Amino acid sequence: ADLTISCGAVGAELQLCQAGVARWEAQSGHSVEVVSTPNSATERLSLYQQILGAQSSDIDVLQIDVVWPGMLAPHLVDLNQYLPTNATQDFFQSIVDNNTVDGRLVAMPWFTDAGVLYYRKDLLDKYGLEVPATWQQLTEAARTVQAGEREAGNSGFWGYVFQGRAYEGLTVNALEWIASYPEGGTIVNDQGDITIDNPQAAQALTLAASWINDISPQGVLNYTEEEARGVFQSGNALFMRNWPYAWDLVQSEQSDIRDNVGVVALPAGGENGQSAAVLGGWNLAVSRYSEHPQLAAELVAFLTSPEEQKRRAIDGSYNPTLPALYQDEEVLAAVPFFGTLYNTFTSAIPRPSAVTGDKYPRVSNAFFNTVHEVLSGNTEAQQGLDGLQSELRRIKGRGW
Amino acid sequence: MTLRTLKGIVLKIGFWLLVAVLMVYAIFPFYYALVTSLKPSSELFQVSYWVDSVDFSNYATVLSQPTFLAAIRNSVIVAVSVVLIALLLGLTAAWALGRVRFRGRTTVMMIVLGVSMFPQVAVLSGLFEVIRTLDLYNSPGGLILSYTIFTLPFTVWILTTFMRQLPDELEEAAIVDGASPWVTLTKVFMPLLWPAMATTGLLAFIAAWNEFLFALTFTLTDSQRTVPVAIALISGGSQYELPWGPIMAASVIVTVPLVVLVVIFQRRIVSGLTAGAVKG
Amino acid sequence: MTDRAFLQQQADSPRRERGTRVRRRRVRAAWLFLAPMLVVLAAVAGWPLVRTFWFSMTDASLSSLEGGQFIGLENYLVYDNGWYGIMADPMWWQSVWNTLYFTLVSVSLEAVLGVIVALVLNAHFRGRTLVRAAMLIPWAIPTVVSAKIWAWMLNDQFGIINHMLLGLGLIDAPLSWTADASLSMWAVIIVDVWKATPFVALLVLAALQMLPSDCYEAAKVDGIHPVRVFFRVTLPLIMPALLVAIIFRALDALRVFDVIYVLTSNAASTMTMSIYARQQLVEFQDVGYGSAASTLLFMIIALITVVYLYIGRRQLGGGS
Amino acid sequence: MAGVKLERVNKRFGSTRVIDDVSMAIGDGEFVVFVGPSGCGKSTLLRLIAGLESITNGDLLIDEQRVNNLTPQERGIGMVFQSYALYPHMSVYQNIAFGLKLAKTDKQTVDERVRQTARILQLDGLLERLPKALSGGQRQRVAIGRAMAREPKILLFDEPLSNLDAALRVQTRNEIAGLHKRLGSTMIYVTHDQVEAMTLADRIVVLNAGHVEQIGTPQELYERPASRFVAGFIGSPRMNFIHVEARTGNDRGCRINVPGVGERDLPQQLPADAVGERLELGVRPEHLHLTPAAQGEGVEVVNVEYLGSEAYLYLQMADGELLVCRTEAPSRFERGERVTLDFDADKVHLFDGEGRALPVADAARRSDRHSEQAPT
Amino acid sequence: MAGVKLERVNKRFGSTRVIDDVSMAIGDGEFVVFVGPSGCGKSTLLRLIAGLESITNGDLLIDEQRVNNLTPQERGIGMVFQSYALYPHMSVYQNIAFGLKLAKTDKQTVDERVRQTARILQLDGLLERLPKALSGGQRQRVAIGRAMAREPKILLFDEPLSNLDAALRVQTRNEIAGLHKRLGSTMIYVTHDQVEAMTLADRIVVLNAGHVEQIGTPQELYERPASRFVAGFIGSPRMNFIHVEARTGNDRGCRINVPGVGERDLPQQLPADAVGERLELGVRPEHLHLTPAAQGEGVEVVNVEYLGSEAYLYLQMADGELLVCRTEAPSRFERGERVTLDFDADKVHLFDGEGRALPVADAARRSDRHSEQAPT
Ligand SMILES: Nc1ncnc2c1ncn2[C@@H]1O[C@H](COP(=O)(O)OP(=O)(O)OP(=O)(O)O)[C@@H](O)[C@H]1O
Ligand SMILES: Nc1ncnc2c1ncn2[C@@H]1O[C@H](COP(=O)(O)OP(=O)(O)OP(=O)(O)O)[C@@H](O)[C@H]1O
Ligand SMILES: [Mg+2]
Ligand SMILES: [Mg+2]
Repeated sequence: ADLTISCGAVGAELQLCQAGVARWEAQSGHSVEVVSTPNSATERLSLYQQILGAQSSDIDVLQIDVVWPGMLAPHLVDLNQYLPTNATQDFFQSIVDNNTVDGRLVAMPWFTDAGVLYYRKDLLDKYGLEVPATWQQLTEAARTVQAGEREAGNSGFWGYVFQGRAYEGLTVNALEWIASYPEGGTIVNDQGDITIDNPQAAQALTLAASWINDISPQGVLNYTEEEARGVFQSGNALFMRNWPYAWDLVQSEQSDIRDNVGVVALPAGGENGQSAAVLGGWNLAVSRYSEHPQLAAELVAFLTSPEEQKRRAIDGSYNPTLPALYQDEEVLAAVPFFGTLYNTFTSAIPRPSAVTGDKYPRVSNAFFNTVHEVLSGNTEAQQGLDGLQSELRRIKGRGW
Repeated sequence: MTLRTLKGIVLKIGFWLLVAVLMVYAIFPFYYALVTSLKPSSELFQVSYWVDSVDFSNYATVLSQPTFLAAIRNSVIVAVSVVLIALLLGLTAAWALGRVRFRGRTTVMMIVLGVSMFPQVAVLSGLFEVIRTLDLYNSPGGLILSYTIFTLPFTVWILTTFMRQLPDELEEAAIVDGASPWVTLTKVFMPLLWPAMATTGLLAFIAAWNEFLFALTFTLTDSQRTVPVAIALISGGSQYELPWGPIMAASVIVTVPLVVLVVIFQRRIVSGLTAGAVKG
Repeated sequence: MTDRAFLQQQADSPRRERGTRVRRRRVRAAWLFLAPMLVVLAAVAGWPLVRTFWFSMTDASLSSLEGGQFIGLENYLVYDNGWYGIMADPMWWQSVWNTLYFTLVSVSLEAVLGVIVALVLNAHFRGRTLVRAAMLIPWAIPTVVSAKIWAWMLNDQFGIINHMLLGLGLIDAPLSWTADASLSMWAVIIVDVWKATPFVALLVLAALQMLPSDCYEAAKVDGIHPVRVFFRVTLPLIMPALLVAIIFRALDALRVFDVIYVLTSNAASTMTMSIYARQQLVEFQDVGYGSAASTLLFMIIALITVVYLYIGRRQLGGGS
Repeated sequence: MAGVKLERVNKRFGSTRVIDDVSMAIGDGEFVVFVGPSGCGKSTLLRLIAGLESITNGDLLIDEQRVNNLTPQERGIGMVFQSYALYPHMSVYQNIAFGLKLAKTDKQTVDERVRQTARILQLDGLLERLPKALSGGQRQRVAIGRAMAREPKILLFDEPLSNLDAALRVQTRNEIAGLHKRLGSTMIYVTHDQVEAMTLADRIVVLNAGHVEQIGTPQELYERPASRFVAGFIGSPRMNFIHVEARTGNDRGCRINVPGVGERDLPQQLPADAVGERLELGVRPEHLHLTPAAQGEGVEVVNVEYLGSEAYLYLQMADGELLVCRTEAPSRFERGERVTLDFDADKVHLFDGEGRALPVADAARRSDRHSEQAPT
Repeated sequence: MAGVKLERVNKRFGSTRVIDDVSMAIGDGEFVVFVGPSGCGKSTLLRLIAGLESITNGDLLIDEQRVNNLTPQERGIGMVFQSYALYPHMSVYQNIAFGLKLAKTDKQTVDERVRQTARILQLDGLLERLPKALSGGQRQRVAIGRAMAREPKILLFDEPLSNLDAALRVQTRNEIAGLHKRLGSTMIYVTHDQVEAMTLADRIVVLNAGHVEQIGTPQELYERPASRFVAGFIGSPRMNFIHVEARTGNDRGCRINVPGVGERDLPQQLPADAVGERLELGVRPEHLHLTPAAQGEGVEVVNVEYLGSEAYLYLQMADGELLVCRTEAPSRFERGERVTLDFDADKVHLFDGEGRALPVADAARRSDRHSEQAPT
């Protein structure tokens, strides 16, 4: 193969990537090998770090998370050198900025992501409930429906599933809870101060902890996206927090709940709160150790082109990084909520990766471990946050 | 009399019950993996204790993945090479340690023993560097080299014990016949050590076949991965299911050869371990 | 050896020689034969260990190994308006505790079960070969695979273990074995015990087979109760083998990585020293810090080994 | 009180019959030795008596009581094993005390018994040692002590001396003989060493392929072997066998032709219809008489072995067989000399085609008739 | 051509001196046997000659050439090991050929040499067999064949028969004796079995704790042991030793007092100043004469061992010592009888306080004087 690309490991994501790559192969006449990487982002990052640390030319094009450009920049080429000067002009500027490190464009936005709430239309209708606007409402509704469904014989039915394993996904989930409260809390603010020990956070975590074994199975503490989707898609959950990619899957022909699913913005933290979605999304970068950087850049350009993004939006409900596509009829037909949730996507809150830099993985790790402890019921929220505060101080040391 | 026979019967029943419990305990997980792997995806989430209808689709899924086949190939290459290298180096070292008295022998033995208790993580970064320097990163060569860290010590240890058990007179006879150490080792000892080498080789094979941490750390691309990593990283084979079926199928596929080997060699393994561990 | 050297040798020491030529040649051959092994071990173990020690005193990171600055023992412990370093990291102490707990519990269970299994396998009964082979199966299954299988069996929603327990009425709601912090350690222990018991059993079986059979006949002639014979004769005699098995297993358990990595990943409740070190090293790219953790792990294992061997020998020596 | 009686005892392992219809009666206080070639079933027979193997068929009686189904302990048996079977991790004291079940109730009695046993066996100073710190002979004594401590009615020994070196063997042999005299208990002793058998036994049981060849006192076996097997087995150097032809024969004696010696009259009864048959003449090395022969006559001395007190001469017969002759040392003959040989007619044995000894006609020879013939 | 000479050879392992100033000369074609108790250094001495151990001090000469620094192969040595040490995975042919092949002999010569060796040892039909398919005696012969094949100047044997059973031992012993006669090569043979030593050796070297006690023909050693150690070591049953007191003594003989027997004149020279010293009298069991004694007189017969051709009587002396007396069988005496004992004055030995034999005054006894005394 002339090039090697690593793109998602999750089933549909991988297939979409393969399809796109295949099209480029047909068009350009080059061959590309698609390698699969671990499901979990944490794992994937460490793999990349090893690859790049080894200065290995094994992977030319990498799919990198929005939080990684800062960390990986030294190992990535400046795409400006290989792409036309106006290459980035149609993209969300915020993401382009995110991907520009010291003036070098290290990655092209590929798809953006923000957490959304999936719900079962049929069941809410059945029990005459509204789509919840706050976490509290969600809790109530989940409780009601869960009790009802269990009564009706589905003893494995749960109210809410999310990503609760101690990994990056939990950081995202928890940040969404915390940020949704009025004056939304943060872990580390833009100035680099450690701010996690705030009342919103405690409130949010206390509520989340109450879900376990109430409306969420205890196993959720070991769930990633796919496990959550497994439960939801097999008809065993009322609500699910997930990324937009799941839309296409739950709406697929084999899905038990096809056409019974709705998607809304995540609930807000209380009456005065606001819905908060954490910015996710992935970008395509070219390794500095690639033997064919020009060719690789061309592949990146192709994959991030409007046609390709549109196709991915329609086939896989991946959020385009081109504002224009959010008005595209065909896209909206396939994924109606792209229109309704446009604000959610544009105003998604970033994780504190920029300010914490190299130490972000530790910060995230400390954070999700604490949250996990709280969710497991091993510590009270406040107590956990106290601990986290000092833990983060320890990590911060003499500075980020 | 009757009391005695009654007691005998009760004892016998108790014994067979114990055997049954142990058997179930030992093989049920593997059996369950087999059962799971033979279920069509639609039945995956219904717990059942046996297969009603055999369905090979999971196997088809796994075996049709080129990455999995590559992983199997890599595992075979790595494991076989590791065995050969460990046996070759182990045999020569075992001769030196087992049959020659020289100053520093105990020290070497202690070093070998010490190496065998290295935590893998403790050498991870240094080894990473060595492998990078040797340009073996993300290639079977890197794994082969790194696996010697745990296969070599016990190979040396076990073979040394076996080597010691060979009668001194045999070697002296060879000396009187004018044989050099190398001739003695290859022409006289090696043919006699085949059983020990088979045991040690098998143990090394299993260790190399099963190794995970180095394989995860020192390989990156699917084409270079070994089976344990491939299995650990298997994710949705197709879009709409949790990949338990394929994972179980893959597990069964990689386990069966080992189980067969172990069953064939079980007696040898016992004696090999006896020699290596208990007397050593 | 050349003739010159030979003559020289003769001239040097006509009356007192340090060895015949045969002997000297053998010693030379011995070192020659050892050389390849020593070179390889130096490459894969010696050098890396030295590097790890070195890294542990730098702030090297994974993506720039050489860029690390020497910072002394700061990775271990440093005071800078508060204590920093591994020794000050509660997670480290948690992982030390987890590791010791895991080791103690799993190895004890393995020892007891291993002896029972070995006794059964040592008995004469029809189908013994079959049972023996069956008992070896868990041992042959790759750790990662067995962890996967167990993860599936322990799955909270679809796992057969919960199904069985529910069926037997032992629990009323499915347990989430791998997620519940209070259960996940036990889940890991269950898997490890399942996997490693055959190894202990094998070693003990080997020892049992070497026991002098006529001691048992002597006991039979003396009419001694089998239970008494087990505790007074068998157990003391297999003790050395059992101790060896236990130390082997303990060393493995102290280093445990893959079972936990697959089963519960980085969860704090099952974080062991190896997991901790790897997390620092690989996931946080902090080679310096991770190396310091690895170094501590190595020293703890070495210490425990030495203490164990010392106590073991003392006990054996005292008993004899 | 502790006689042992075997009545048509059989033992099969699978389909192989290892013990074949063995009957015998062992008196109280008797010292009986089982001898026979390796694999003939000595150990098996002993283990049947001990109760370590089950009897396939037949009865075993101890003190007139059928004990087939009793455990070794219930039979009142003590046993000393070839490898001693000492518990390696127990001290001498513990080894001896272990079998004493009294432990729970009465420590003092155990202690007394152990010390008394140790005194008898002169182990007093060694009680705290582990077996590995003992010499072969001392281990041997501990093994005996352990067997004795429970005061069994019958003591069994399975080749107890075969692990000892020659000098120690002689010494320990004497100790066992002394012990038997002092204790007076019934002892059954297995060995394949005929010197041990001859010197220790009141009576010897010669086993061959699972059946009893002959039972008798050492002297009976040596002087009146019932079969060629026993004759060849007992005595060292071994009895010489020469193929001879019967010339005449009746119930008062016979005449045979010995190649290279000539015709001789022997006191053995020979049925008239057996005349002309090939028989075997058995002559012990000390009963061959040699006289110098002229060159070309007689047989050649092919080897002379000097042993200090005596010498063995090896004679090459015409048919290639070697005969051994025991003479005083140094020998009157040298290698290569030729000699004529002869023998005492009343000291030789005749065996028929099936290897059975032909009975001696008159009662001229010694007349004790206690020897028991095996049922076969 | 292949004489072996040891000149003040010493061997130390660490600080233990295992071989202590041993000197001897072995003639070409001689059959020399090393005997001695276990651990006395027999094997070590043999291995020094073979070149398997290094000589700490002293010279080893083969054919007048110093060979201390040569390999076994260069010394022209063949060796037969106690356990034969056959290569188990090689056929008999390969076993014999191995050394030849290593010496780069051409194939045809190897083949010829192997077949010739096999013929001499009657191994022709067995060449393709593996050692495990051979009987003990055959293995023994293969081991000899292997040692012979390279036509070594000297053949060494380290207890080659000790793994064989009694009957085979006698047979193989005869074969080795025959082989030596046919080959005529120098042979050095280690054993701890004195029967082997006596029957095989031209000369015997008796070793004790690393030094040579005596070198001589079997008859010399038996009849004129140079020391109490040799006297006790050679002969079975062992020589009896009785403490006696010298009454008078000069260079023509002496008079001693034997407790329980009385005063006797002996031909041993005794320095006058040694009169009154405690000496030891050595009498072989066959030189003791017994006559019935009245009750309360003489000594008691405490045990009679019947061995068929002869019997051993054990006599309890006043000082508690046991004497053994060899008599014809069955013995004239029984256990418990009392006997008076006497001995032939010209067959006994006298040893001084250090265990050295006192020389016999006149040349009345046999007069071969080749016996070499150890330097000690
Ligand atoms: N458990 C067994 N199963 C089958 N055959 C056996 C068993 N034990 C002994 N035998 C056979 O029974 C025969 C007699 O064995 P036994 O041990 O009694 O011989 P032995 O006379 O004691 O021989 P040795 O002098 O060698 O000790 C042998 O042929 C042996 O192979
Ligand atoms: N390699 C060695 N290191 C230390 N001591 C040794 C070594 N080999 C032999 N010895 C000692 O040297 C002495 C003589 O040993 P050697 O083997 O020559 O005795 P041996 O006369 O052959 O005895 P045996 O009749 O038992 O074979 C013994 O005390 C032995 O312990
Ligand atoms: Mg036996
Ligand atoms: Mg020796």
